[in-house]
Amino acid sequence: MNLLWIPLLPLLGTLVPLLSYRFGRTATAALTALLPALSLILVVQAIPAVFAGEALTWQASWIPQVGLNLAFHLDGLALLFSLLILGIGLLVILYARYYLSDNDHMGRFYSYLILFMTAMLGVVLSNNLLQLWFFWELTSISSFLLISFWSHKTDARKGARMALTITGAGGLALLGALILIGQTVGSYELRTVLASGDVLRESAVYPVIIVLFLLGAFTKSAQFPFHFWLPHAMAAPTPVSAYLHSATMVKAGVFLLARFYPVLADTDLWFVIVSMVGLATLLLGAYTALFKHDLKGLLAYSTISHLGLITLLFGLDTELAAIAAVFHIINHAVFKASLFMAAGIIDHESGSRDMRQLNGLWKYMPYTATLAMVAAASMAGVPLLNGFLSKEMLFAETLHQSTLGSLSWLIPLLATVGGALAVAYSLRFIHDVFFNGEPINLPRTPHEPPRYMRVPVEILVVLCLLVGVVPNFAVGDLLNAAASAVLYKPLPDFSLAVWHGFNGPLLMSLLAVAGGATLYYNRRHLFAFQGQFADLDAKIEFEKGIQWITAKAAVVHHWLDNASLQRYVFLLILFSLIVTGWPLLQLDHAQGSRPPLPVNGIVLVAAGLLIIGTLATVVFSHLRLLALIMISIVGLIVAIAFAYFSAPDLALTQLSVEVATIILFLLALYFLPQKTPLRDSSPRRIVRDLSIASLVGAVIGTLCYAMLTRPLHSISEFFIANSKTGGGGTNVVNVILVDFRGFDTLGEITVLAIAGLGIYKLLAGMRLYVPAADSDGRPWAKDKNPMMLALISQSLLPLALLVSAYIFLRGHNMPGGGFIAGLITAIALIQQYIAHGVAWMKVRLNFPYHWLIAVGLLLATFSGLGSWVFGQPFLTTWFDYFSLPWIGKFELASAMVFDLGVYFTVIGATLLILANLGQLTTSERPLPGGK
Amino acid sequence: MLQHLIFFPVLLPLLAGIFLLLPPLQGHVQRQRVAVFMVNTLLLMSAVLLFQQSVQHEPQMYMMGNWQAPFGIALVNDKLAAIMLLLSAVLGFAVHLYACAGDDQRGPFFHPLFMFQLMGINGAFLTGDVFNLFVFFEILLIASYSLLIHGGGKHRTQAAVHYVLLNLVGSAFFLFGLGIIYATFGTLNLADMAHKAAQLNSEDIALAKAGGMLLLVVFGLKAALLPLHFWLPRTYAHTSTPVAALFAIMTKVGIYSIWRVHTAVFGEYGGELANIAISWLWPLALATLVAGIIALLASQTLKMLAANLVVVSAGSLLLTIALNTPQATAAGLYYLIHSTLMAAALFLIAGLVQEQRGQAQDRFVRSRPVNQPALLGGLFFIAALALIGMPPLSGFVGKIMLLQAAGHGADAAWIWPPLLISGLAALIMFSRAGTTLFWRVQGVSQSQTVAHPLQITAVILLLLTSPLMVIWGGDLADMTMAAANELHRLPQPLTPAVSAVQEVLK
Amino acid sequence: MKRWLPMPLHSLLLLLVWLLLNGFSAGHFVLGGFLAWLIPLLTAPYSDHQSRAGKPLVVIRYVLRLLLDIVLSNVDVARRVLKSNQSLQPGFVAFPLVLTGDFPLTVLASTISLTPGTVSVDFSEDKQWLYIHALHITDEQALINDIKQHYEKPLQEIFSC
Amino acid sequence: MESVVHIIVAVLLLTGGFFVFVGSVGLLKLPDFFTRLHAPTKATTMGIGAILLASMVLTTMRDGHLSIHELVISLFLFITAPVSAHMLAKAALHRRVKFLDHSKNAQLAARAAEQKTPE
Amino acid sequence: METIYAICVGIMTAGGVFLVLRGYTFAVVLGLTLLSYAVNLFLFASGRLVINGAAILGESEVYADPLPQALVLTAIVIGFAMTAFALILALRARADLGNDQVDGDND
Amino acid sequence: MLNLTLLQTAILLTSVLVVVSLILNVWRMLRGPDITDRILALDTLYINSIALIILFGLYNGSALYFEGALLIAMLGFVSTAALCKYLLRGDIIE
Ligand code: NA
Ligand code: NA
Repeated sequence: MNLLWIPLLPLLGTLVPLLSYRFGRTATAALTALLPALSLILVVQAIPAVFAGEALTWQASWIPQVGLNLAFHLDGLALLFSLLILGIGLLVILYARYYLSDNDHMGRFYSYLILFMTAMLGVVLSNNLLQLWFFWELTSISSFLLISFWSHKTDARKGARMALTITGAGGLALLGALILIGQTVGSYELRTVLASGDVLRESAVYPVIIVLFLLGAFTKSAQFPFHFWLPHAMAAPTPVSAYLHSATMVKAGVFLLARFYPVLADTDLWFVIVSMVGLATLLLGAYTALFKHDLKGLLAYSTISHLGLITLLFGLDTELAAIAAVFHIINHAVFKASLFMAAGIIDHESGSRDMRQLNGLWKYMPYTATLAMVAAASMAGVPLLNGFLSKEMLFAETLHQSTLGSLSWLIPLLATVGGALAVAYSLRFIHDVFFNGEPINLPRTPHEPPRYMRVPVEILVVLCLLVGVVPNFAVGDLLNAAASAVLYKPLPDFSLAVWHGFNGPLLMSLLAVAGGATLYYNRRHLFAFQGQFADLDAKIEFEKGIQWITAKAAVVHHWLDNASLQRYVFLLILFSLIVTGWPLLQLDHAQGSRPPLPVNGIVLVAAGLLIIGTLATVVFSHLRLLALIMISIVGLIVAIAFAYFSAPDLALTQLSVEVATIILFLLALYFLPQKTPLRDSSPRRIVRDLSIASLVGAVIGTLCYAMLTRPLHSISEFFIANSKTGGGGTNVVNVILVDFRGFDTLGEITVLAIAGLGIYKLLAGMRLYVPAADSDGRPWAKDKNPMMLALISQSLLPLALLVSAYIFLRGHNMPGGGFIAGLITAIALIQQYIAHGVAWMKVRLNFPYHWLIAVGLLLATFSGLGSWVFGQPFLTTWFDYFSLPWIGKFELASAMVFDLGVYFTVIGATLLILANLGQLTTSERPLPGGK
Repeated sequence: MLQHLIFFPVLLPLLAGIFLLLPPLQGHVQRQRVAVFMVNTLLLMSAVLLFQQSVQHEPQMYMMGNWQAPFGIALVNDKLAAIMLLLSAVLGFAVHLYACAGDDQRGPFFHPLFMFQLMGINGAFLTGDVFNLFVFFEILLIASYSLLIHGGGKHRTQAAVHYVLLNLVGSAFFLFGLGIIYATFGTLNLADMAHKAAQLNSEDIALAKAGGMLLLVVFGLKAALLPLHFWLPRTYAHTSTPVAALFAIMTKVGIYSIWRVHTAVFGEYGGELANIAISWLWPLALATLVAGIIALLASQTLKMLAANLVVVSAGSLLLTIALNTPQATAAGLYYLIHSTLMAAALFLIAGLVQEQRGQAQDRFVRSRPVNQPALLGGLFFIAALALIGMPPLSGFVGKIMLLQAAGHGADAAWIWPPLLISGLAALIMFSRAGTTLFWRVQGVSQSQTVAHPLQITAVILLLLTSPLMVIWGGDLADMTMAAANELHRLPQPLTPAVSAVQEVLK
Repeated sequence: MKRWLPMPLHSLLLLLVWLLLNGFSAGHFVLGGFLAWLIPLLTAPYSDHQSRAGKPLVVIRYVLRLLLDIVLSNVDVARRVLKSNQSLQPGFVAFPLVLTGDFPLTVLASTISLTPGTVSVDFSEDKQWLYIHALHITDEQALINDIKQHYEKPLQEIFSC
Repeated sequence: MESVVHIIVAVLLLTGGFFVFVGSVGLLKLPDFFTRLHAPTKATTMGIGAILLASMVLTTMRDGHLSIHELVISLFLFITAPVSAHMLAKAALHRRVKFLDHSKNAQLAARAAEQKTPE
Repeated sequence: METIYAICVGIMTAGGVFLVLRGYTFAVVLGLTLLSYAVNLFLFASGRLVINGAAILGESEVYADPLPQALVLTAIVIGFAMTAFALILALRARADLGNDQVDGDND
Repeated sequence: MLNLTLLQTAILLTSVLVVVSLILNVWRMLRGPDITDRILALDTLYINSIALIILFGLYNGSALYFEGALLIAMLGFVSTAALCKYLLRGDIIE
């Protein structure tokens, strides 16, 4: 048999209800039950083998790199849990058929339920740590869906969220623990891990593992102090409570304790933590249960208490305690599921779960009452019922342990107190609901439920009796198999007899019963005592906690991030300063070995003017036009510097870009305030900025100096050597631009093109205030297009075009090229715009500029693609020299087509940017006289 | 034709962008949509082919202009690049589908800009030249500036002002850095740099370090490294939905560049320049993660939540870089793919929620229900699971890989808590977001808006990648490990590359 | 003719400039010729102020005269600049125009700006007056007459208006 | 021959430099905007012209063939300088820039600024 | 010479950085322009300084490194595109946000 | 030899004159007082820098500086015109 089918069938089963819910409730339930039932049959089939001590396994590779494989194994423990999950699951399916109303989406409900079932099966069957975690988290997710099933109810939403948050957090801790285990052991295979207990216990990370691991287990099984989510998960429909919060999900936590008992237990750390937490949970749960008026609330706290009990058993340092724990897992699942279902029936048939309203139901539903009373008696630990047996074992083990050293006597004492409390709340459950006078203001007259709604309860109660009377026959083998899987070694002797004679445990039981009865009899005082304390609603507290966290996070976040660009830029600059300044501190001497060039007066003066221009720009930055004029000096001198330092192409480019930039700034300045308010920044801010600016300047200056004074060995010799022969041009810079690194240039003009498009986008639909006067309040001059300017501009246009043709054509061999030529043409055209206005130009230059951009880009790209025809990579150039009579020798090169593309793109983009901005301003200008 | 395959991820969107500006495509919505759809399909196909090539061969080069490296610009298709290209193709494909439901009509030039954006991203992934990387950065930046403002609006403009100005300063630093790099290395080719790093003149070492660190600043700015990440959440949250989803890959370009430059060039074999960024990255990545978690917890809208998750994932990724082992890089790569696609999906879902929730948009407040609660709720749920890192979706594999990559020494002690807490914070926020947005409702939906089939398709397409990444997690893990190994070893010396060119051209 | 060679004078000028830029060679004559033909063709729409110039001899005389005046003007301005500025008597002059047409007026205004001690400031709206700023005015009327005699008259002759 | 050319060139250069200098001195020294406007528009144009002429002579001699492309620069300057001056003067009039109190016909400035005919 | 060059670059950088830190878009864009001049000079300097050695074959004996020049050229063009975009974005911000402060109205 | 020195001296002397002119121009730019004065100074600065570039060319015996000078001559005018138009109309392209 393939073990994979056991979880796989229910997984496929999640689809069944979604597909079948239209066929009616009974059909849906029946069809839904089908695949889990098959799965159960498979499990049952495997029983003989497991009882014989075999562990069935199945494995497939999944993500072995992280240690995650699809691996299942079925040993005694897994068998026990599989039976519980599938058995009780099927009963819950049947029960829910009657519980859910017509308003509830049955398909969805069953689907979630089966998904949960799959997840649980996955957890218990996993033979891989990471796969175990995988299913573990799936239980959290599917239980979230189930708890929040009535999502319109606030309680359901909040309860589900809380459960998910707590169990999710635990899941993360568990993941950490499992990875640590896997890394320590060197394998994520559970079998291997189980055999490596010593390695783990001796590892330095063992305490970390324990803490993380227990966080996972305790949150899931609602152990103190993480218990508070469980009662609020009762907002779920009762079948969910019966399933998740009695038999399965909360048991996943104790399953984990059982599963890893062989490797993680057996240290003081484990025993102390686990037993103390278990004991605290046991007492707190039992005590609180007593005061709950809500039937499900009582059961919820009782569940917490019993989970504490099981945990306590795993925390006692005797082997029999672990066996008792396994036994109680079974017993608790059986009686608690039946109690939840009974509570659901009561709720369903009477319309209330409040024990202050519910009284004397015995008269109305004697049969259900009987069932509930038997189950409750089991919960209280009454002899001849299953609950009694495991509780008796607990009492026995508390007497044999020495977990807390000299304080170990506390444990039996407190366990007895817990037993008394259990008796008390069980009594309350029975007396308060079924007797204690007449019902008060019930929404409906209670009556017995439909026949088949009772069946699951009947079955479970029969099981309680069966186990209670003939334990060995009922669960002996199962318990043996499960317990040996937990201990991972031969079992010590133990007996499941009903009667062990008069002994300590029995005395404790009697004490518990007597104490419980007394407690219940005196409940009025107790309730009055408890009434003094304000009720803490965990849900509200939890929400408050979350809100506190988010609020604090918001405070810290706003402190960190004040949404100010000034701070962002400051941080960017400061950060750059630090990370660049740091290595610079290791620079022994800034000056390198390259001989410096001599200085001359002209250069000194130019540098002085450059510095003056820079400072003036900064000083006058609040007088914007003035700053613009000042920065022009800087641009001009930079251009001259390029020319001086043997970069004529750069000088030309810088000059033309400079003018285009000035025009751009002027266009923009029309709409911006002419001046920045003087109180722009506080003096402190100015000082801070000045300091950091100077530091950055110093660092960059030093870097620049260090760079300049060091010798350079670069790849450039290749370009100089191959420019003429390989690229067909003597202007190496241009050949680099259109050939060696033409790809950069293609990218560069693409940037220009995109900028044009983006600016067009920015301008679309822009509404701006248009000043009717300049900043001094002077109305604008009336002469729109001064005649001389217009006339001279248009006369210069042909000349400018000729010059740009000149610059373009010689670019390959002399300074120049497509980019500069394009800018000259564009500026000459912009000059026409300035001189004549948009309307005049519109008649003459009427096509969308982005076409020009596209054509330019297309030319450049296609000139590059041309080389494909010759089987060469993109942008491989071709050139040759020709000779014509009369005209002489001349060169043709494919790079010129590329450069032509550059030329057109530059014109298109520049016009798109500048002319469109100009156009905008015109269309937005108010009509004379105002409108 | 196939010998030029490496160039396709750049060429196709470039050509498409150009033709979209010209008749007969220009001005025709449907034609533009179909055209871009076809180009995206082609991009996907070429990415798949390149991916196959990268698996089967050593890294392949495409030499622009047929100039041999390091003199010409090389496009390099290695496993890392191929994975990133595939990622961008999938993302682009899905996001474009979503945009075609109507977002593309909220301003001019959406389609060409979209293409140019992809061109920039793909170029950055492919280029083997550090200055060319700058150029492609600028292409993707200018396209992102333009896309960011798509649709207009006050918040978008404000976000754009911050994003653009900050990145312009960043670009300036990029150039400072490149200047130093060239001044010391004398070359621009990344592989060549990697070889020269160890042989650098001793008097140039400090300089080269400064240059390398400047590049880290620039890449960190893109990758959302604290303290340079503050711009990100608002920018992403305020831009239009498809653009935000596309931007999910932008931080990854930063991460990728750090890999290319600081893991490969200034990496193990860098002599005195080895691992210059690592000691800085350690605390900063951690701090990024923590700041991301705090911001995550402070999120007030779904888009903001998604944006802050981007920061969290950036922090996690930067941590993998700080770990500086092939295993960590492989983990990071897996996590990168997952987080990109899922964050994008979440942005798209947030957009759908915004559209259907009226005034309340995607704010976490009680409001009228969305028009299609089951559909949107379901999609949200899946995305949330993936992003929290819960099974059965890809996030959990990523999380396991990250945790394992940290080893279990002191590194893990630093990395594990924030990593685990980030998952918890996401869990808290998603459960809060989901229950509020879909369940905490009053009245009936007033919105008649129904999610367009294309929008749904896009979201499902993205979400579908997550289970696939789990099902074929083994193969993917192999692939990321191989890519990481390729990245961490010293690249082939450039001389044999000449023959590689000829091989490509055969 | 007009359609295919819209501005022959411009073309000639462009060819000349091309040859100045590139040197006088057969190849450049062809290339320059092509450009000198193409560019006016493209830019013809941008030239709407067409004025026909005639009398080449007068033009040459005018240009030579202008060149000489420019030199003189510079010497004059240099002297005034370097001398003490106390003695300066700057001022505005309104010059009554006889000349008409945008191009001739522009030439006149430019000429005035390039020559001794005067700068054209602006035209009146009706283009009947040209306002001039002079660096040093001794005799206003003499200045006006001088301009009329030396520049406006020849321009009238050249543009026949 | 060569020395003669050099002497010519030197004279041209120094003349040009002188005028450039004078123009700038005027720009600095003259008392109001309108007087300052005279200096650079003329002196500088002339100065550049002389320097360009020097360049033409020298390169022609050096290269052995006629090199007069500097003429194009002069051409540009001579065409544009008056327009620049005109635009500057217009702007100054418009802005009512102060001029010397004892300027003759000061009232004309206001008329000119409005492009009206003189009264 | 190198000292002077470096000082100029440093001062321009400082000026640019100072302006970039201001609160008004215009000042920031102005600062970016200034910064980009500094950047271009810096990038140019990576090829070292050579006088009268333009990389035009046959024009001189020692050539300046042509590669940084080509890079600077690309940088200038891209810088222009970016400045244009930033400036118009500043306008857009003025239109949409009603003021020209980088962080919107902080009052 | 003597003549060459003569030439160089002339070039240097002229350069000094031009450079001093540049200083004076910037001085005027800083002083204003009106914005028109500053624009005038900028225009002059542009034109004077033509002289400077031509002088570089002469000194180095290189023709590569010519285009720079040509461009300044063309573009200086554009920028002056645009600045003046701005003062006059605010909107330079209308
Ligand atoms: Na306008
Ligand atoms: Na005059």
